[in-house]
Amino acid sequence: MTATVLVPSVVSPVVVALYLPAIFTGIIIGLIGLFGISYQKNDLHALILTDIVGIGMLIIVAAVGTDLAESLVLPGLVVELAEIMAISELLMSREMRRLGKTADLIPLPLNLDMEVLTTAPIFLAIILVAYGAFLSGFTGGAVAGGGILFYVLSRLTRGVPSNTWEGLAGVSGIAWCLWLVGFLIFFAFPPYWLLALFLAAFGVFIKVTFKAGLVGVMGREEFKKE
Amino acid sequence: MDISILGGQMLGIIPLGDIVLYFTPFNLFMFAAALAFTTLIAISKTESQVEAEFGTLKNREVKVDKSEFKIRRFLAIVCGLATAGAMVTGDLFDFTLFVALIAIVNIGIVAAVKEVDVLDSAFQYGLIAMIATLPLFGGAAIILASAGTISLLQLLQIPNSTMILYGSLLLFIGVAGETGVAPFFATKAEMFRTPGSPFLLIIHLSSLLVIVRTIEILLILNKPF
Amino acid sequence: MNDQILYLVYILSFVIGSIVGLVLSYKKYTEPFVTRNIDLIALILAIIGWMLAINYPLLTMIPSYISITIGVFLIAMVIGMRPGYGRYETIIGFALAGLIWILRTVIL
Amino acid sequence: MNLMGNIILNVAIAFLVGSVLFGLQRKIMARIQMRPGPPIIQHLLHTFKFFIKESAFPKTAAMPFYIAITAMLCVIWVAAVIVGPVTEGSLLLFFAIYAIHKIVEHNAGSSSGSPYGKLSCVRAVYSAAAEVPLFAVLIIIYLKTGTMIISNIVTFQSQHGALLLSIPLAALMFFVLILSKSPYSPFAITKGKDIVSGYETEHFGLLRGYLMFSESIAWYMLLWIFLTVFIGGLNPVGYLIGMVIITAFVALINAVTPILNPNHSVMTQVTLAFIGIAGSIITLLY
Repeated sequence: MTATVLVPSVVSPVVVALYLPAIFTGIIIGLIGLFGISYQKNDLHALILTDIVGIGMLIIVAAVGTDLAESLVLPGLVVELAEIMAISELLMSREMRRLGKTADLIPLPLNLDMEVLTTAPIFLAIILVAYGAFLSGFTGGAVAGGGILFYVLSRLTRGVPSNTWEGLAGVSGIAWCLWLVGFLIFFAFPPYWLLALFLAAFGVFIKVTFKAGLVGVMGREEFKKE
Repeated sequence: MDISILGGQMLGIIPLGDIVLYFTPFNLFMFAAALAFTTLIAISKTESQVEAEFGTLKNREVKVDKSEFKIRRFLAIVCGLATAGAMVTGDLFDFTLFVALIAIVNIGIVAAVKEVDVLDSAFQYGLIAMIATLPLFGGAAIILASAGTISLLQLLQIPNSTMILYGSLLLFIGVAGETGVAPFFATKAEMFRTPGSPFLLIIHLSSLLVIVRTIEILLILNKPF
Repeated sequence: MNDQILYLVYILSFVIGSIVGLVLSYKKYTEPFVTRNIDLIALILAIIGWMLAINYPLLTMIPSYISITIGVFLIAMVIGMRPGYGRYETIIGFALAGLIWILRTVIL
Repeated sequence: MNLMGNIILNVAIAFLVGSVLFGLQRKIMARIQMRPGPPIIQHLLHTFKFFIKESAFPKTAAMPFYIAITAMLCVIWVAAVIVGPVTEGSLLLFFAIYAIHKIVEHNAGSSSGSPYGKLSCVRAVYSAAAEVPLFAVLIIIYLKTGTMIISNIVTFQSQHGALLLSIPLAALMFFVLILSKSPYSPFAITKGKDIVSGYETEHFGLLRGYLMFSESIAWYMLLWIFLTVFIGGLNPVGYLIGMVIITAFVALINAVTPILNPNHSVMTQVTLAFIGIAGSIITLLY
C-alpha cells in the first residue's frame, strides 16, 4: 500500500507509518458517528454526532501532512463550522416556530452594573489586541478578535451603541479586501511577494479581529439598541 | 492520456499561481450556462401564484415578500457563481471547496422559507451535507496523498492506482451527498411549488452541472486507457 | 457540404409541396375522405413524382438534383393532401417507380 | 463554405427534418389507432403558426426569466447542432447540454406561476434523476471506444463494427431516453396531458414557437446522436432512413402504451438505466 504513496526522503518513517492508521482512524470515527446518528432520533443529538463525522474528515485531511493538506484543513474546518452554525440556527428557528415564540440570540438574564465591568474589559482587550498584533496573521487575528469580543460582550449588559457595531463591520470588510488584494498580487506579480505577504498578513489580522463585526450585525437585530 | 479526448480541444489555461483554470469547449459551455442562469436570476422578479380562496369566490395572490426575496436572491447568485467556478477549475481542492460552498448556500436557499416542514427538510439536508464533507474532503486528501498533486492537468499524467480509485469513489459519494441530493430535499418540502422558482432553479442547476463535471473529473482521475 | 445544401433543398421542396398539396386538396374536396375512388390528377402527379425521385438516372439531359427536387415536390403534393386522400395514389406511384427501379438496377 | 453558413444550414435541416418527423410520428400513431390523423407537416405548420400568433404574458410570470428561458432552450439545442453535425465535437458536451435541457424544462414550468407548469417542474426534477443516468450511456461508449470525440467514435466503428452490436444494452438505454422525449410516450411525464401541456402550458405565441422550434431540433439531434454513435458512418440518406425507422418504431410504442404515472415512469427508467449500466460494464469486463 505504501508503494503507491509518493514520499520524499526527508520525511521520517514514523510520519509515513502514521498515515494509514490516521486514515483508518478518520473513517472509523466517521462510521461511529454515522452509527450514532442511525440510533439517535433526537435532532439535536443527531446534529452533534454529525459534527463528529466532520472531525473524522479533518483527521483524514490532516493525515496527509503536507502544506497542501494544510491548505485544505483550514477551509475544511471553516466549511464544517459554517455548516454546523447554519444548521443549528435552522434547528433553533424551527423549534421556535413550532412553539410560536421568539427568543434572543444570547438569552442572558444579566442586569449587572459593577464598576469592574467598565474598567477591566478595556484593559484586557488592549492586552489581547496588542498581543494579537504582535503575532499577526490568522492566530493573531483570533487572539485580538477574542479581545474585542470580550470587550463587547462585557459591555453588552449595559448596552452597546449600534453605531459601533456598524463601524466594526465596515472595517472588517475593508480588511478582507486587503487580504484579497494581497493574494491577487501573489498570483499576478510574484516579484512583489513581500508587499503581498504584508497585505495578506495584516489584512487577515484586521479581518479576523473585526470578525466581531459579524456579531455586530446580529447585535443590531437581536439585542436591544440603546 | 490527453484532455482533448474528453472535453474537446483545449482552448487555453489561466495559471493563477497554484490554481490553474483550464478551458475546453465542455468546461466553457457549462461555465457560460451557469453564468447565464445566474445573471437571469439576478435580474428576475419572482413569479406569484394565484390561488382560489376557500369558501368564497375570490382569488388570493401568493408572493415572496421583500426581505425573503433579497436574501434568497443573494444566496442564489452566490450558488451560481460557485457552480460556475466549479465548472472551470483545474484544481481538485478548489472543486471540493466550491461544492461545499454550493451545499451551504443551498441549505440557505431552502431554509429561507420560514415554514416548519421546509425547515425540517433543510435541517435533514444539512445533516447529509455535513456528513458528506467526510468523503468529499477525505477523498480529495487521499488522492493528494497518493498522487502528490491536486492539479487535474498533472493528475492526467499519473498512472492509475488503487488508492486513487478509492479516493475518487469517496469523492463521488461526497459530491452526491453535498449537491446531488439537494433537489430531492427541496422537492420533499414541496419547495418547487412555492413561489420563488428562480432561486430554486439554481439548486437543480448546480446539482446537475456539478455531477456532469464530476464525471469528467472521475474520468481524468481513473484513466480507463 | 454541397450535399447538405442539396438535402436542404429537397426537404424544403417536400415541405412546400406538402403545404401546396394541403391547400389545393382542401379547395378541391369539401367533404372528409369517404368515397374511396382514385383521383386521376393526383395519380399522375404521384407517378411522375416517384419516377423522377427514384429513377432520375433515366433522364440524362436533366441534372439529377433538379429532377429529384421536382419529384419530391410532386410526391409531397400527393402525400400532403387532406387526411385520407392521396394514399392509394402514393402507393401506386411508389409501386410503379419501384418496379422500374428493380428492372433498371437488378435485372439489367 | 464558412462555419457560420454551415451552422445555419445544419440548424435549418435539423429543424425541418425534426418537425416533419414529429408529424410523421403523429400520423403513424393515428393510423394505428384507426384515425385519419393530421397531415405530416402539421407539426411544422403549428410551429409557424405560433410565430405569427399574438404573444401574451401571464401576469404572474417571473418576468425576464419567463421569456429568456425559451431563448435558452433554442441556444442550447443550436449549440448541440454545432457540437454534433457541424464540428463533431465531444460527447461529454452533449451530456452537459442534456443536463441544461432538463434545467430549462424545470424552469419553463415554474417561471410562469401556473400550477400545471409547477407540477411539470416537479416532474422535471424527478425525471432528471432517471434521464441523466440514461444519458450516462455516453460514458459506457467512452469505456468501450476510449474516446469522447464523435469523429473518432465513427472511425472506431468503421474498424470494429457498429457499437449497436457490441454494446446493445447501451443502445437500448439511449433508445429509452429518445422514447421519453417523444410526445405521448409512456415516459413523457413532463408533458403528460393530465397537466394540460406541462411546462409549455403558459407559453403562448412567439414563445411557444421558440419552444417548438427547439424541440424539433432536439428530436433530430437525439436521433442523430443515436445513429452516429451506435451505427456510425452513414450518408445523409442513411440518416434520413434511420430517423424515419426510429420515429416509426417510437410511434408504434407510443400508440399502444398508456402514459405511466410519474413514479412508475421514473422507476422504470431508473431500473432500465441500472440494468443497462451494470450489464454493459459486465459485458465490457467479460
